[in-house]
Amino acid sequence: MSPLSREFTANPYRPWPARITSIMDLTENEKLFEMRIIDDSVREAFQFASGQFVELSLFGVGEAPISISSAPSKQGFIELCVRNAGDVTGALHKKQCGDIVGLRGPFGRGFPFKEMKGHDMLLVAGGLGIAPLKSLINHIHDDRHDFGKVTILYGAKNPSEILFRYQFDMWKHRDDFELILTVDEPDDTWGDEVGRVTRLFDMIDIDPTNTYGAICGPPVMYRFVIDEMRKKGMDADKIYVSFERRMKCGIGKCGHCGVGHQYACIDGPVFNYWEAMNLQEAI
Amino acid sequence: MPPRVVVVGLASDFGCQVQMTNIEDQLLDVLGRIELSYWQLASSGHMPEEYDVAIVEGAVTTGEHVALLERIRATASAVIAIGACAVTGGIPALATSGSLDDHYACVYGEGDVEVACGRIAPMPITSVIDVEYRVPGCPIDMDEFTQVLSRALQGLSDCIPREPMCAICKTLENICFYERGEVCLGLITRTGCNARCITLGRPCTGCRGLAEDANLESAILLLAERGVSREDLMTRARLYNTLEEAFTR
Amino acid sequence: MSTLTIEHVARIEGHGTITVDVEDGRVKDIHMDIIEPARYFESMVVGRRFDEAPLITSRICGICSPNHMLTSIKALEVALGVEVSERTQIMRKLLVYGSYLQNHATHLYLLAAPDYVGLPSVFPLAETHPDVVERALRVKKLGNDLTTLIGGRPVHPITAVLGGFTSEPEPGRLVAFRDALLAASQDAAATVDLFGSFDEYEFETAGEMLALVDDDDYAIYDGQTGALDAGWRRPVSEYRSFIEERVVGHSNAKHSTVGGRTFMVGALPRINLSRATLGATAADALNRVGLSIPSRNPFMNNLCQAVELVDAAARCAQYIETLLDMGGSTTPVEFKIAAGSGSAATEAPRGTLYHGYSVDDDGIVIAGDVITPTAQNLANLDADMRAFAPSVVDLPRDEFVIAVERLVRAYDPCLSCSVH
Amino acid sequence: MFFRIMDKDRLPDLVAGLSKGFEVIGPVAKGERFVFERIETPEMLRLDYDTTLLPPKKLFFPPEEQMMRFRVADNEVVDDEVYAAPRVIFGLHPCDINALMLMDNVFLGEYEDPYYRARRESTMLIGVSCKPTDECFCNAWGTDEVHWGFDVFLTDLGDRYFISVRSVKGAELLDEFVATRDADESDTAAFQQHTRNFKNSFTDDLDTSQLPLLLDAKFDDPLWDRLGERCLSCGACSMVCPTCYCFDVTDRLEADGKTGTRVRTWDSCQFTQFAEVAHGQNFRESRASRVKYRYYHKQWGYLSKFERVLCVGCGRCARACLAGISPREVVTALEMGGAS
Ligand SMILES: Cc1cc2nc3c(=O)[nH]c(=O)nc-3n(C[C@H](O)[C@H](O)[C@H](O)COP(=O)(O)OP(=O)(O)OC[C@H]3O[C@@H](n4cnc5c(N)ncnc54)[C@H](O)[C@@H]3O)c2cc1C
Ligand code: SF4
Ligand code: SF4
Ligand code: SF4
Repeated sequence: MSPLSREFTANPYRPWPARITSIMDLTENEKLFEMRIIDDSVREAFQFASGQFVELSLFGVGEAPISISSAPSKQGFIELCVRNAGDVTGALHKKQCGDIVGLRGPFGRGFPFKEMKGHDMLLVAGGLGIAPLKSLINHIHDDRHDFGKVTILYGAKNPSEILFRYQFDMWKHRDDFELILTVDEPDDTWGDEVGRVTRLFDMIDIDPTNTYGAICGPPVMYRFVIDEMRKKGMDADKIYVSFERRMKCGIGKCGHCGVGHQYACIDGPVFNYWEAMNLQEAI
Repeated sequence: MPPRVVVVGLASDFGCQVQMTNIEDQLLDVLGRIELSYWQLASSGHMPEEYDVAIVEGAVTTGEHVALLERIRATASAVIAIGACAVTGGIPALATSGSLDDHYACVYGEGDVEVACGRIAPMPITSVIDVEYRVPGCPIDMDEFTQVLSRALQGLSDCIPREPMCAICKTLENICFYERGEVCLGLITRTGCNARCITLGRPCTGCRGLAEDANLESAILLLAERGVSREDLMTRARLYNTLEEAFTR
Repeated sequence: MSTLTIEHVARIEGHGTITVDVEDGRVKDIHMDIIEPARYFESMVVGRRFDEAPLITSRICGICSPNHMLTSIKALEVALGVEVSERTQIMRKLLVYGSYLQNHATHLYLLAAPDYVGLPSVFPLAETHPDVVERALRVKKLGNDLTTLIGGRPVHPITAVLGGFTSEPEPGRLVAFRDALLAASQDAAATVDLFGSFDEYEFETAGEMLALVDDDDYAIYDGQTGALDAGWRRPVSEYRSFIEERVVGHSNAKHSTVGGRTFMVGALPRINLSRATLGATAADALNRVGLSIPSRNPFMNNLCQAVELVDAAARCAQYIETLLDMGGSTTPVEFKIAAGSGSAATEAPRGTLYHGYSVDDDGIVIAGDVITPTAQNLANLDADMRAFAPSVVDLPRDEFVIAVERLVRAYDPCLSCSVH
Repeated sequence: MFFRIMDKDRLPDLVAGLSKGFEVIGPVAKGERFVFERIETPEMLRLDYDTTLLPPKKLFFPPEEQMMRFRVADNEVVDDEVYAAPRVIFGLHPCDINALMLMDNVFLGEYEDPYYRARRESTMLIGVSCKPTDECFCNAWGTDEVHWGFDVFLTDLGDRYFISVRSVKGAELLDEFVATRDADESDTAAFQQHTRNFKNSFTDDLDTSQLPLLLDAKFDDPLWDRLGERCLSCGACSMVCPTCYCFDVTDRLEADGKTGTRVRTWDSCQFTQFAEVAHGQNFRESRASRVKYRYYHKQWGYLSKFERVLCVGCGRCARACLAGISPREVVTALEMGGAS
């Protein structure tokens, strides 16, 4: 959990100004924003774990919770991969390099990186779910020697919705990552797999006793992916899932993000699957 | 370039346009953000060929209105329907209960009176064209209107509330009319007016229309328990909402 | 012969088109068509509960909604035999004056004034004469605030019901408003001076003039109908027998006559008939601008509205004073629902407004009737246009149009009201 | 804690005295009901009230509150100060004091809420004993008693008040504004008797054992569908509840579009939008799931964190609900075997 809110601001609702330092168009609807918190001491104190999120604030429009896409090892800048889904995200998409936005955070519980170290990893992303997972993937990449086998399964509806393709295309040729991409609706250029991510489980070989799983994607995807992981013999308490819920504060007060008896903002968004099994309406 | 705005009135009492002029404190500020290209009530001149936002008041009661709306829809990038007339049909739509000819005869007498201006059964503009924003109410609430206009200028989504009135009524610490043995339509009416009438001692008459979240079936049952028949409730609810299907069943 | 059409006359409430036929530089015909579609109000109240009728008929007009509401309530009170307290009556007068302040300020500054300075609307004035625009907005706001104070909101007041009011303002708010009214008297006086300084056309209407009259009060909420030329006074309950209404083919607004003559209602007829009951400040203002009463010049309706602003400010302050001192209650009185008929009139800002209803034993309305000020004025306005146009026909076209429109606007017509 | 005795006819002295240094808020009559409002004169204070329309939470966490003012151009906060006047709330019932302590867990726990905190810190609480009404069931949660969380508590012993003094400030105020004496043995005996009588005056005893477990076990019970059919989704229950704290946050621009305020308003889990996310997906689409969630969260979600249920049995929701849904009914139905 972040020490920021206490040390650096008496008001955890008050966003910090941050400057957009670069914008990259990923798809028609998604852009990758790199941002830098303007205040030096706040920026330095802004330490986060993969899977945590920030509240992005555009005054006059509102706030939206967004996962941090960059790895904690990247210092001084954070990256947000944002889909234009409504008011705040739409207004962010209209911003330009150099514009100032507001950020609060980091909030929530991320992936247990320390605990995962020394193990194999199976990361499964669907659609925009790659945003928080990318932070974890990059973090693993930066600490590659601490991990065993790393397998990444990533599915999207169609090729144009595959995010970070430039990076994955590079990685496909590396032998320290097993990366499989799939789409539901391929086009002529598509040379990878076709079908749901769950189909890819037949193609991979993992050591279930030594593998940690991480899943992030649209709500419908979880049950099926977890089933496959369980079929492979993975333990429920080694699987981590990240949930998206409506949020208005990010700090366990507004009540919107209730999942079962927990709050996605402070008890999650990353939950251990064994815990999540006991959360009503979670999966 | 500031957004070009036109204000158009169809069949109505102009009450919502008057209400728009009633934001004196803010009027000049708002005008600073827009280019007011046309407002028949306030200015000479003709409706321009091009504009960005159209604020439309009133119900549709003639073929000319339909044609005008279609033109507006083709031109404006955002249309704001203001007032019960435009959003639900409001009071003008009361004329849709019974035949239009009978209404006409009642007012203008039998015999072959020339029908001026042509006529069709009154309906809200939302039954003729799609609109981006709706500000319901008879008349519109000025605060809500300024917020919606502001959202339209910013290109944000419609923020029309979906819940019934009771929550805000509770926060205002009104004593519920049902505790006083009176019928209040707040429990099925779209919130957003700050429960204005109720707070001033008058039960809600439903001018903002049926709330999406409302549980009409339950309301009918529990009013029946209190001695208010389904038909009575429906008749009351139709005052501003004759065209609301849920109230005609 | 050439025909000139002035479509959608601007800066009036509602939609109207003026057609002028000119032959050899002479005006052959001129008339205004009300292109408001029919609205069926008198029919729509039929079948509704009596207490919904004021809600419905007040939607005839968004500017004088307090007047429609109160006239409707009064008519139903007559039908059901309801007597209201004196306190309620004073509150109601305040509500009427709220619409006077609001209407007159809007009409004078936003709608009429641009003509005198040659502008299309009031908005450019905000740059050249910010003080004038601010004054206009102040007076208008004062009216809105008064209607809101008493009625709960500026348009379609909430609190006025049969028998009384559902809620009353806190005394503290009344005191504050009285002070605001006193402060506003300067604005009102300045309005009179401004409109007194404008050059007006010399023109006289041939029509009769009607208004409510009362020996001891400037009659706006109560009184009898008085006729200026004919010199009679009649109870308003007889309005159907002295006002003849007829359907005219080209328009959904009916035309009215009294004793076979067209007639005018509004601020000018009111001051002509009730000059003696004007308050001291208003009488002073009238003298200051040297308007000789009675006046038959309809253009002077503007100036008379300005004088009424002065009167309203002073009178309302007095009413509030009375309310603060008098005690009594405005809680709606109890009454029995029984079959009956009743009618009533008040002076709306634009002239006398009549409502009449019949209800059955269950309190369901079985008939409704409304005559609005503009409906009464229309025939006279047509006649005035015919008489006035020839005198300005030699002007350049644009100026001719403005001159004719000025006459129309002087009547402060509400076309959507006239069709109801 | 120490105890004092004050004669009842001294009450106006105390109220008048407090008014010199504080804004005094207490229960006043509104029609047939009561509301917490500013006490202008001691007679306004109605310590014989049953319950208020809104709970005192409105004084710490108002229905609508400005969080900050902002400037759009550079996305900057212009002002986020909270001004909280020194206040005394006079006449809180034990349930409402308990409720505030439950709110404290949320607002003063991790990520302290500065707005709530400022008001809480500048407010003194004076409690007063009560009588059970038909709707209350505080005895079921043990919230009929309160031992801390107030500055001063007055127990009505007929002609006098038995005063429990909890804080130094409370003691100082008493000393400053009103004549009191030490409680003697007969006072203490009378106090004990009062407490026994009070406990005995509850006729209904709600069985709340196993509640969290039952909520999970009966998560799919038809009971919830039946309640869902009745629920009006009006949110009245959440508004009047002293322990419901959910809120919504919106930005409102000034007319000039240059500055604005970020505002928070009370929200309710009974509204459809509450759990809706992008692309129209809604985690609690049905009325039944929303009614259920309110109970699930109160009786289990909150408990899992703070070891208390998020209800003090004040009965306000039962009274406010036109459909007659009440915790008493829901809990009983769960204990008795759900819908069957
Ligand atoms: C922990 C977390 C991490 C997220 N990470 C990312 C990310 O990395 N990239 C990304 O693009 N999106 C992410 N989202 C989703 C993102 O927050 C929503 O798309 C965004 O809030 C929509 O806000 P808006 O103002 O643009 O849309 P709005 O105009 O507010 O709403 C559009 C729709 O979204 C719904 N909505 C409102 N608030 C939320 C909310 N908090 N969450 C979801 N839906 C909401 C509305 O009900 C409406 O249906 C994340 C959400 C959560 C909870
Ligand atoms: S008075 Fe009307 S709006 Fe208020 S709680 Fe009762 S039913 Fe709902
Ligand atoms: S309370 Fe009801 S009738 Fe009154 S303004 Fe609101 S929606 Fe309209
Ligand atoms: S849930 Fe109901 S009884 Fe419990 S504290 Fe809230 S309002 Fe009171």
